[in-house]
Amino acid sequence: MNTLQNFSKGLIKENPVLVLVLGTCPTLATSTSVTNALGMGAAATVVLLCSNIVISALRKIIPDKVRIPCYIVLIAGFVTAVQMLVKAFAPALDKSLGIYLPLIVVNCIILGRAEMFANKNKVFDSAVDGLGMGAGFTLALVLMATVREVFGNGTFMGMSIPVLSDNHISILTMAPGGFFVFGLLIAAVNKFSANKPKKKEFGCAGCPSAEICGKVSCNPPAKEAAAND
Amino acid sequence: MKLHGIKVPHKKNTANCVPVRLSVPETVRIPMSMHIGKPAKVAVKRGDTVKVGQLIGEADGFISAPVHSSVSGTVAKIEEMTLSNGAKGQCVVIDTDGEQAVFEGVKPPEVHDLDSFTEAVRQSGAVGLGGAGFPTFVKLSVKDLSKLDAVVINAAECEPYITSDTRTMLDKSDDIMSGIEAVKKYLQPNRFIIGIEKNKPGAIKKMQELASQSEGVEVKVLPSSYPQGGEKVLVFNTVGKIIPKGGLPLDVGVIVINVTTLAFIGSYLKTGMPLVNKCVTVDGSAVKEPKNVIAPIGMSIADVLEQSGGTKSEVAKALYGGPMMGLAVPSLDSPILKNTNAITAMDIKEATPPKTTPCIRCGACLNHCPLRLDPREIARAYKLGSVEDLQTLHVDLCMECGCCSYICPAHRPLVQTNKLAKALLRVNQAKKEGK
Amino acid sequence: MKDIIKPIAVLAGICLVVTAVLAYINLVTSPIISAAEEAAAEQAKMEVMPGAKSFEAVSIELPEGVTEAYIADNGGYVFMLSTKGYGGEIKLICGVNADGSVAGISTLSHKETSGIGSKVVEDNSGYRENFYGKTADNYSEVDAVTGATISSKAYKKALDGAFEAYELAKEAK
Amino acid sequence: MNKLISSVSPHFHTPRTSQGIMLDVIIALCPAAIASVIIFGWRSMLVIGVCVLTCVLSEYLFEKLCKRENTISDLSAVVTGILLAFNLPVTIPVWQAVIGSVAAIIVVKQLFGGIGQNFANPAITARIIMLVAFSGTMTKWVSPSGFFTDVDAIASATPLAAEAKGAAMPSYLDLFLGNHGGSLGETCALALIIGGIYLLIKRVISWHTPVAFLGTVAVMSLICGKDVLGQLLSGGLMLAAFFMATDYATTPSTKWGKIIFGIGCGLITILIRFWGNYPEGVSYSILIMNILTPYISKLTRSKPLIGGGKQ
Amino acid sequence: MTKLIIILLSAVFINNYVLSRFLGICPFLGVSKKLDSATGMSLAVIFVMLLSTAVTYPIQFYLLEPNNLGFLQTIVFILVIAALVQLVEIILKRYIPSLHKSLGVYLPLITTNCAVLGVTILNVQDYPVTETTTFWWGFAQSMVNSLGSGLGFFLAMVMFSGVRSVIEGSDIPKSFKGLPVTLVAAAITSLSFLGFGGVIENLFA
Ligand SMILES: Cc1cc2nc3c(=O)[nH]c(=O)nc-3n(C[C@H](O)[C@H](O)[C@H](O)COP(=O)(O)O)c2cc1C
Ligand SMILES: Cc1cc2nc3c(=O)[nH]c(=O)nc-3n(C[C@H](O)[C@H](O)[C@H](O)COP(=O)(O)O)c2cc1C
Ligand SMILES: Cc1cc2nc3c(=O)[nH]c(=O)nc-3n(C[C@H](O)[C@H](O)[C@H](O)COP(=O)(O)O)c2cc1C
Ligand SMILES: Cc1cc2nc3c(=O)[nH]c(=O)nc-3n(C[C@H](O)[C@H](O)[C@H](O)CO)c2cc1C
Ligand code: SF4
Ligand code: SF4
Ligand code: SF4
Ligand code: SF4
Ligand code: FES
Repeated sequence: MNTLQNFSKGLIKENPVLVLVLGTCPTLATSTSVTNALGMGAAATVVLLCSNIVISALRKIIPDKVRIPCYIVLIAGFVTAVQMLVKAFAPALDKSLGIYLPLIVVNCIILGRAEMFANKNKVFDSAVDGLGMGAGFTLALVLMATVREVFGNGTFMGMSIPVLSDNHISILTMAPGGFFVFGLLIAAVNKFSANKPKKKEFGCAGCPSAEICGKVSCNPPAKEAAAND
Repeated sequence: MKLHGIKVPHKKNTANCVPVRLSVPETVRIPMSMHIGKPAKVAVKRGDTVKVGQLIGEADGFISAPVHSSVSGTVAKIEEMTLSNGAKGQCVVIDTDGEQAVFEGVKPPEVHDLDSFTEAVRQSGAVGLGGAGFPTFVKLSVKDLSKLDAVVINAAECEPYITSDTRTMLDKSDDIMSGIEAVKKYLQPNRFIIGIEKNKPGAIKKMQELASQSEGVEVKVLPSSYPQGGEKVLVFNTVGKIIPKGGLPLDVGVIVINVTTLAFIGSYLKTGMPLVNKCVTVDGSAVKEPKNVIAPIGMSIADVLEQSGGTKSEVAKALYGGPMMGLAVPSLDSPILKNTNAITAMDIKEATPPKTTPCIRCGACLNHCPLRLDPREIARAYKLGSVEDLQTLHVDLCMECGCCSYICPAHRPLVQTNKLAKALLRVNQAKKEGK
Repeated sequence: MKDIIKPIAVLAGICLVVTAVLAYINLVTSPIISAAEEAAAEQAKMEVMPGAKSFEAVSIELPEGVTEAYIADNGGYVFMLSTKGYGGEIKLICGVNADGSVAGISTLSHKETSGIGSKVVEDNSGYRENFYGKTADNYSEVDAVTGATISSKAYKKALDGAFEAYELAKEAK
Repeated sequence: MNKLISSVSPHFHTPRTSQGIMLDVIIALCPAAIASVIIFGWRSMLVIGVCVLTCVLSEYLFEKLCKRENTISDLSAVVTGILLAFNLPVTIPVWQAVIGSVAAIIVVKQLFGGIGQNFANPAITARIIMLVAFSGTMTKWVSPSGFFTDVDAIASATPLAAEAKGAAMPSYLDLFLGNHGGSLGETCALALIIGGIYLLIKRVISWHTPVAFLGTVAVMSLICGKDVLGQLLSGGLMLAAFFMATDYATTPSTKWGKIIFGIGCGLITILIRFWGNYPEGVSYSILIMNILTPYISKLTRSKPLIGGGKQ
Repeated sequence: MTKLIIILLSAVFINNYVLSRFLGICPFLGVSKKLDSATGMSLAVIFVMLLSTAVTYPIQFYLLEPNNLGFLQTIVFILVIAALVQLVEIILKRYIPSLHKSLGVYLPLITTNCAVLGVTILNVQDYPVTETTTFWWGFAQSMVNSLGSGLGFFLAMVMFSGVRSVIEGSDIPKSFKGLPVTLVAAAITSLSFLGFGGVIENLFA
């Protein structure tokens, strides 16, 4: 796998949010506006990048037994550092991300990458992986936030959009809207990716009187269901 | 506590038609399997001459029944045919000679105790005439007589169109009486209950007269709601007992016997003539003159229809039995069977099933199932293939009465789904036991 | 023995390093953070009390609905207000001139319905300007926003507290 | 000889169809529709028309898109459209009514598999979505204007909103006849009761849900010392009790299930009416009970009467 | 006392962790398919929430704040939770194996459940010890809030698992099968919770 592929898999094929469905909480909570989404994405990317690099660098040193606690401590360390930096230099962002900033610690994406990638790969590859995954996370967040902010609030990055700002559908920025838009996005991804849900077979095999009906007489629910599919 | 059920159109057009005897057709085809259990073994060969009442199929095993010739003539061939239950089976084809000579061996049986009584019933070829066709002697072979409390005589006849049981009650009450006396003598139940739906006042009157002549016999008038004649429903509505899951009526001390079956036993004890003729109601939208006829077993449906006045329009669907439980026959060549109590011939309009639309969850099915099953959920569980759910939904109890399918405004094929679900459950249980 | 000691040592080492690094970052950022917080608070006060440069807390018995009270170098007062609106707590900051007229109001946080209550509490809705220059005697003349009577009432109730606190603070001076 | 039709028993079927049932509901809704036009003027017709048309069209298009069998002929989308319109103020902008109808049919009904498979009442859910999304227009009421008057008439409050603010409620007669502000189809109790009785007679609905629902509201109002008749006649209670708490797909089917459903709706309605932020709680009560319906159904599933004993 | 009741009920109905605060969505979506696993997970969450609040709250106000170590909050809290979960698992395994059997599988999942870390952080934020509140009052409020949050999680899980049982056998459009339709159902479920606005406060005010 070359570096480019390594990076781009996080964007689309293995998008942590839309395909792997990790880190759902921050995705739903911080995608109310594009600015928040970018902030959250950036914060998580920084943590992901740093933790991937350090964990990869230390992968020979950290004993298997205390692997997870070590990762948690490292990740929590980076999160706290990012938190303090954000507080110091972007206080508004800190306010709007609130509790979700420290919760990056438990974001499954980060621990997941540590377990699945960083502890098996070289530092450079891990860094690229971290960046790719971070970018994928940010991309998903921004996509969701764009829908929610534009239609739910009539603005984009705080700038009001002519017609929409007077006719916005504010439920999209609220909790139900978050679930809904997330569902739509994943459905869209399902639609365009090739993974078709497998069909179940029903039929006359189990039918006690298949002989007489010649397997044509009745249109069992199974057949309809298959036709409906 | 009241059982659910449905109101179906009665259509008892033929209640007042005294059965007419049809003339003997040129050929009859008599299947070896007209009962639940193992098919009979063919006891004649091609070219044999047979007479009315002569044995042509021997009972094979305990749950089986002998088969007798309904005509006199020559055995033309022994062939395979598709039976009403879908399986292939043998049948004896007889070219009739029109003489209807009675077989010499036909004479009243000697009956002096329970064993000889059940043996006589066995020899008679009697099977349940209420529809199921279960060999009657098996039912009467009660191991522990002290457990037997009541014999319930099923005269509900809740299906639309059919009136052959009604005719039995009106025309053959003395046969019924001898049947009752015989069962009383050898099985000694505490009581007899004759269950009749309210919509047959003539039969009720006749049976009440009969009951007043015999001690321990009572008539229970039942509301006319389908499926009053279903065994489980009938036992509940007459003796108030609930047959346990997977159990038999005998588990609650009851034997259920169809009124025509009983009348046949009564007449057999007197004459020794086995089950060779059937009173059959011929009705349905394609039939010109609905009537009751007496036809030899093995006569083809086409012949029966022709001899009983012909059809108004082309027959699009023909049923063994009535429209609620009846089985669609594969062709009009199918013969009259022992347990055929009616032929319903439908024109294309009546025969075309209504369009099936998606379930709207109206709940009509579950609110009308006499057993309070939930066909809607059963269909869902079947679709999901969840054997576990099917078990908790007790689909194996379903008696396929058809109330749910009848009442469903979306016309879902619920009975069929139930059949399939029951089969799935059975296969699964067999697998589990196999392990 | 080694495979017990080593993991513990590594974990402890990592903890130590991480703590040390964080302590250092904390040392660097905490002054910046508190300065930024301070500045933000001052900024908010200055916005509702134009012309003032510094603020000082006043120690008065705070009336209901007033959470903090400050006196400005130009003689005006700034109050932090809290009230219960339609959807929940509304937090306001309000500047009152030395003569008792409203200098400025700003909403710090609210949970009112977007499209109804938001027409009252949001700064860019223009509702707050109706009160500018009004005093305890005539501020109640301002009409409620139709369809959002509850939010409007809550908004005015918060101002009740501000005027009350103003009287108290003036007395205390 | 022609081939015989072979099909599974039973070979008789009830003459009733899903379409017939829906048609009965539409007929039952007609008195209230007429009342709404008399009370609020011609724009009621516009709102009802827009909702019905959008509902039917979105059902048609969605099913086309998913290559499903088309079900618009069962008329359930028409019922949803009328009921949604009945839940909107007459002044609702057309584009908002369109969005609400699309949400009802596509988001709440078709995404979950179409008729009979949705777990939430499409009309109610769409109304709640609109209430949250367009709170401004969804809480703007006008007083009855009569048929020909322009609808920009005098702003008004619903009886319950008036009560919440401590103002007087209209007289019982006005409440009964629907001569007051409110959603299109909810105001005229008389018309709704006529429709409800029609449905009861035609056995489209059973009495359990409406009686349990209305009864609970009455009893709770009595206990809380409120005006019982006023509570019964105002808000969307009648509409909900007869037409929306009885929706087949989203409510329990058994007798006791219906009673529990009705009582639950009544309690939540009272809770929100008397203590909540909203003046009216009927919609939320139905949605919440819809969500609990799978459990109510399971709880009240009747034991097989025969043969349940031994296993 | 009424304050505590309000905190409890608000945490269950108004600020429901899953449906309005977006915490603990992963288990909400992942474990709600079957009622018994939803119940098991929820009980484990309630238990761990209470336990970790009981430990982290004193740590915050007796250890971190007095020593100006507030910046270590995140690290310390997550370590405490991880350690507690381990401990509980060991204890359950040894002493109450039956309970371990039913809850055990969910315990490891909880460490990375943001609802638990979230509740500990929110508790020290929302109910801090100040000049006007004593430690014990703050602690009581925190514990009640944890209980309420856990119960709210439980309620959401149970309600949703019923909804999912309906969805399971339905003909969902192909691209919405699985997670998307589940999310739309979650949207409708969370919509229903909006109706409780004000009820709790007004009822006990
Ligand atoms: C495999 C089998 C065994 C049966 N065994 C007995 C039996 O031992 N005694 C009895 O009285 N009835 C027995 N029956 C008859 C049933 O009780 C019942 O009469 C028959 O299944 C017809 O039911 P139906 O008329 O409700 O369709 C048996 C039926 C079947 C299918
Ligand atoms: C739904 C249903 C309806 C039935 N209706 C009748 C009926 O009307 N008359 C009848 O004799 N048997 C009826 N049966 C058959 C009885 O259950 C039972 O098999 C029969 O009465 C036993 O008597 P037999 O063995 O003599 O036929 C019905 C069965 C079912 C499942
Ligand atoms: C969904 C919804 C949201 C509401 N939001 C607010 C609000 O934010 N502020 C408010 O004062 N009233 C709100 N209300 C209450 C109604 O609009 C209420 O009728 C209004 O406060 C009465 O004011 P009026 O007399 O000016 O019509 C809301 C009502 C609903 C149904
Ligand atoms: C008695 C009855 C009540 C109905 N009530 C509603 C309703 O409240 N809301 C709705 O959208 N559809 C209603 N329908 C129409 C239809 O059943 C509904 O769209 C289903 O939810 C579709 O699955 C009703 C239908 C009937 C027969
Ligand atoms: S068509 Fe139906 S009844 Fe016939 S064999 Fe197939 S499944 Fe069985
Ligand atoms: S149509 Fe009936 S008999 Fe034929 S296979 Fe299907 S269920 Fe069996
Ligand atoms: S009767 Fe038919 S439409 Fe009604 S619930 Fe049963 S299967 Fe569904
Ligand atoms: S066919 Fe089975 S499920 Fe349907 S009504 Fe009869 S017993 Fe009930
Ligand atoms: S991101 Fe919140 S539980 Fe997984």
